[in-house]
Amino acid sequence: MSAPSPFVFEFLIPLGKIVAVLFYPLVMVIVMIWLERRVVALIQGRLGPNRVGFEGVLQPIADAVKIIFKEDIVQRQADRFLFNIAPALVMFSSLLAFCFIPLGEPIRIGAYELTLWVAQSPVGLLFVLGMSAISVFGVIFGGWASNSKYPLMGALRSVIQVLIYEIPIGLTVLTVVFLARSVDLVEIVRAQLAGKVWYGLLMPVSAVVFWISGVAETNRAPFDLPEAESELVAGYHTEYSGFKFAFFYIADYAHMVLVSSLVVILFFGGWLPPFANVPALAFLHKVPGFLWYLAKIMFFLYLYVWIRGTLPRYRFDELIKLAWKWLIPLSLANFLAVVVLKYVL
Amino acid sequence: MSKRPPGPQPFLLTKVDRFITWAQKNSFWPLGSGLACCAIEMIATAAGRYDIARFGFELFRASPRQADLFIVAGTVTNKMAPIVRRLYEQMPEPKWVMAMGNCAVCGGPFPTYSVLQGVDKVIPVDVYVAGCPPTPEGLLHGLITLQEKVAATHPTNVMFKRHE
Amino acid sequence: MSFKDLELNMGPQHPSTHGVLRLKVKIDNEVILSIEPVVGYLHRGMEKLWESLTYPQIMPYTDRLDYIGAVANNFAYALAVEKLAGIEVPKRAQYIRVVLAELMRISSHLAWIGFQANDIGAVSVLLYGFEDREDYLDIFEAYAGGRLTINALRLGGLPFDLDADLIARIRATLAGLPRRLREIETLLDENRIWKHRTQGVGCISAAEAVDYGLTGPCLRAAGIPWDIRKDIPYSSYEDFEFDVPTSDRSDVYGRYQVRMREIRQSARIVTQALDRLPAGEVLAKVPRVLKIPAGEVFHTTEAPKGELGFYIKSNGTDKPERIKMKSPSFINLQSLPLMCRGGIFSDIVGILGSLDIVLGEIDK
Amino acid sequence: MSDGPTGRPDLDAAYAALAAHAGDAVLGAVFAKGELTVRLRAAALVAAVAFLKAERGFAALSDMIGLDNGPAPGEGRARFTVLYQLYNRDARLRIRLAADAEGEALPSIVGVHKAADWAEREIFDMFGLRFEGHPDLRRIYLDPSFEGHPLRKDFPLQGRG
Repeated sequence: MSAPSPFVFEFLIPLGKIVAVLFYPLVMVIVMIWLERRVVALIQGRLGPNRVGFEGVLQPIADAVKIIFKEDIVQRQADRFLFNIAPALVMFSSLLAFCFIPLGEPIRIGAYELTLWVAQSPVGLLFVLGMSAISVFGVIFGGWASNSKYPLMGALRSVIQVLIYEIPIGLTVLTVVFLARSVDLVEIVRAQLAGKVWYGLLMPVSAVVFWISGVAETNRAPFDLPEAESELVAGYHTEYSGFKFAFFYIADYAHMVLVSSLVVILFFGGWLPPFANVPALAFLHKVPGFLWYLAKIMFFLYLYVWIRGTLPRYRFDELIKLAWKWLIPLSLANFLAVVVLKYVL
Repeated sequence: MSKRPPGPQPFLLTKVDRFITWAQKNSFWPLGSGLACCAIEMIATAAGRYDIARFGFELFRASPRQADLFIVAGTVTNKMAPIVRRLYEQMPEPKWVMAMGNCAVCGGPFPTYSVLQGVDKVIPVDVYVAGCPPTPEGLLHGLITLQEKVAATHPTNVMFKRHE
Repeated sequence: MSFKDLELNMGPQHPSTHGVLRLKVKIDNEVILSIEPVVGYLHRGMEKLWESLTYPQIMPYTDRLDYIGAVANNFAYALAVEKLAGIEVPKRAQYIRVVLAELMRISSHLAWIGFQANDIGAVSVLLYGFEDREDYLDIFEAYAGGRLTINALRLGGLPFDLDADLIARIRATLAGLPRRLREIETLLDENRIWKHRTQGVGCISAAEAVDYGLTGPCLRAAGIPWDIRKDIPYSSYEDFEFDVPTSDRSDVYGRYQVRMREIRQSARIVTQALDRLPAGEVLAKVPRVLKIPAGEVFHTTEAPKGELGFYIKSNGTDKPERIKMKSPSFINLQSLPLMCRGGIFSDIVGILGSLDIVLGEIDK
Repeated sequence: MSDGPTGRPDLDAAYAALAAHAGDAVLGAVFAKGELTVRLRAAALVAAVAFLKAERGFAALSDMIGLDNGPAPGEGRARFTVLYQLYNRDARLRIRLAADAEGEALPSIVGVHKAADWAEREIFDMFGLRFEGHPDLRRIYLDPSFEGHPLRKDFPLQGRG
């Protein structure tokens, strides 16, 4: 058997991975939409979609196909260029961030080492955070270009919310970077293996603050003010229809998957099984790391749905108060405590 | 929908039609618009006992731009009629309208100076559901009837302008 | 880009205006500068229509005024006509009317808690409220055959008697009520976000509440224990023991507390009425063509939304000369701008929800 | 037993005080079905309502009712009458004031009872009665372009046109 040509290694496999990275979040989004509708229904004492396909699993597909064949309306007073580019910006910035999300340790196939990420960068974490912050441009472009009042208010709320909650996110991420001594997502997970403990258990405050801020960044309940239905109709995407609206809709869920992935990687050991260093539990390593990773992010995605099914919505001033009065001081104090303890111990 | 083209429908397009209508009929996103009494029964249909979500119709959209189905639930007055019309026009094609309740069907028990005698005077209606108000079962029956209607359409005719 | 003096138009098609209400809102960033409710999008001309109908024909139309509490409207109308025509309603019918009206009050308040929570973002509570409400709709369906607009009363009494099966069913439903209410209260009472959104929001002083003519739970939440069932009793309400819940908070949370307690008091009244149900007829002798001598009457009752009254002027024929309905929502809605002053845009929906308006009876 | 029009001492006392205050503006009083109706001259209406609110505890306006006595109401009768339902909650008393509109206009009582704001707009909309001194007298239910006033007896039920 001859070794595959470099063409395969240099071109085909990366291409395959890029396609996979495009589809993995989309598949997760479909799963997430179905999960959300079923779980919220169960919380509310209903059944949820169960007619289309087995237990309604084809429901998101039917929705997607339908929405592709919907008319695309660009109203006359809209700024056409920005109106068209906004959904794409939101969608692709959240999909692009997935390039740097590692799904597991490299797999050896003969002499070739197949890495489970598209790109590994020494500044991967910064890139992911940056990309997720870029999507807010799409939101404000969309809100502004619609030239309508509710979308504009929704977009402004969204920008303020994302900007404020970037601060606690940055501060909590710093603690992780500080312990792992790396900004590379792969190295951060490895450092948790070497350090014998998940950072979420070591620094629970960081994990909780990051998660709350992450929920706020994704504009989800109880922080779903930018699209608060009872106030702002549909928020920044009020004027969008058809496929462009689908982009916003999908990006919303992709963003949730991204935040869940980040929580898992930064605080809950990525693809590592629980208690990775306990010899008695070594058999847990037999399960592929990818599955551990999936199970963990499913837990956090479920948490999103659970919160949505339970809590009312924050008011705008309370939302800002929560960030300035609680999360930012807390994350600052937490950061100082980590630094001090690290040097004292 | 358009007039049927002459001759039989090509095989491939029939398959595509079936696929598209399958998606469309299983994913009506209703416009969250309630006018009067019937709106309460519409909400009751979304609640646990009747659960409209089983069919995938629970995503009541607040914005008409994202809705497929306009359930006119209640009395349409002359003051409200222009707004109903505008909401209909804001919805993207393909779109469907259900007149829920006797008021929307024909003005119901209000033959007065301020009530529009049937919403079909301002927008085209696909399905009429009688009742004052219709029970949730009635609303669901109307939706299933609409599903049958959508399943018999040929979206590709519109797309490829295959009508004369 | 400035947000000073931005004018927003909420409704008549808006997810949280409870039907077809339109609010013209002026905001400075998120702070409300002024707010003006515009009504009339559901004006069906009922009062004009009634002048061409006979007295019994009008009864079904009253169902469609406050369509969440249909029996309460029937009740007020029937009492007004009976007072004008001098019809004596049998004691048993009076008791059963109280049972039906109080069950309707429970179901109306359950729907209200759902809407209110939904406006504030707790979608699940909407569905809990509606799920619990179904049990009461079942009772009405078993009694009169309809779910929402049931035309449950007749002039002079009732169309049907309560049978033992139905009484047992009502008792069973009420037995499950405290648990259902606790479920909702667990989600809301001590919820930080819920408290933030409701406490200190939509305040109105007792003096202002009287001046603006507030009635019902909104007035009682301002600390004034005014309940027509207690103060000017009708239909044998004086026979029953019940408290008039009040709150001195006078904000959205206060109105929430008052309504939750009222549900329990209503259950108490129903239980008493079923325990002491007198024997006898349920329908008085009323002539088939009811002609009422010239006269006028104004009779008010305590409906779920507040003081619901009918003014009827007769002219000796079988049709009324004029009927005017005093709708609680119409008067209560007037105070919305006052309650919203200095508030934040998001508060509007919460305050509007706490008023518990129904456009059907506002616009008539 | 009181010798006033109602036979109820508290209501009679209120009526006597009103009669003393308004003087010859009181045109008459009717007691029927347990309800006291006091007919007043339109000119004295605001003062009477304010007096009842300030001195006799009738602090709540329950409702305002417009009446159309027909296009030809007869000798000495005005076409439009407005009824005011007032509450004294502490004493549990109800009183009804009636005022005939002279020239399709009446003084507004919004200055006394805020609750009268929309009620007067409603009567304006339905009957075309103007309320002098109302801050913002517009149609409330019907569209501004609507012609006619539906609750007038000569307005057809199904509208004109």
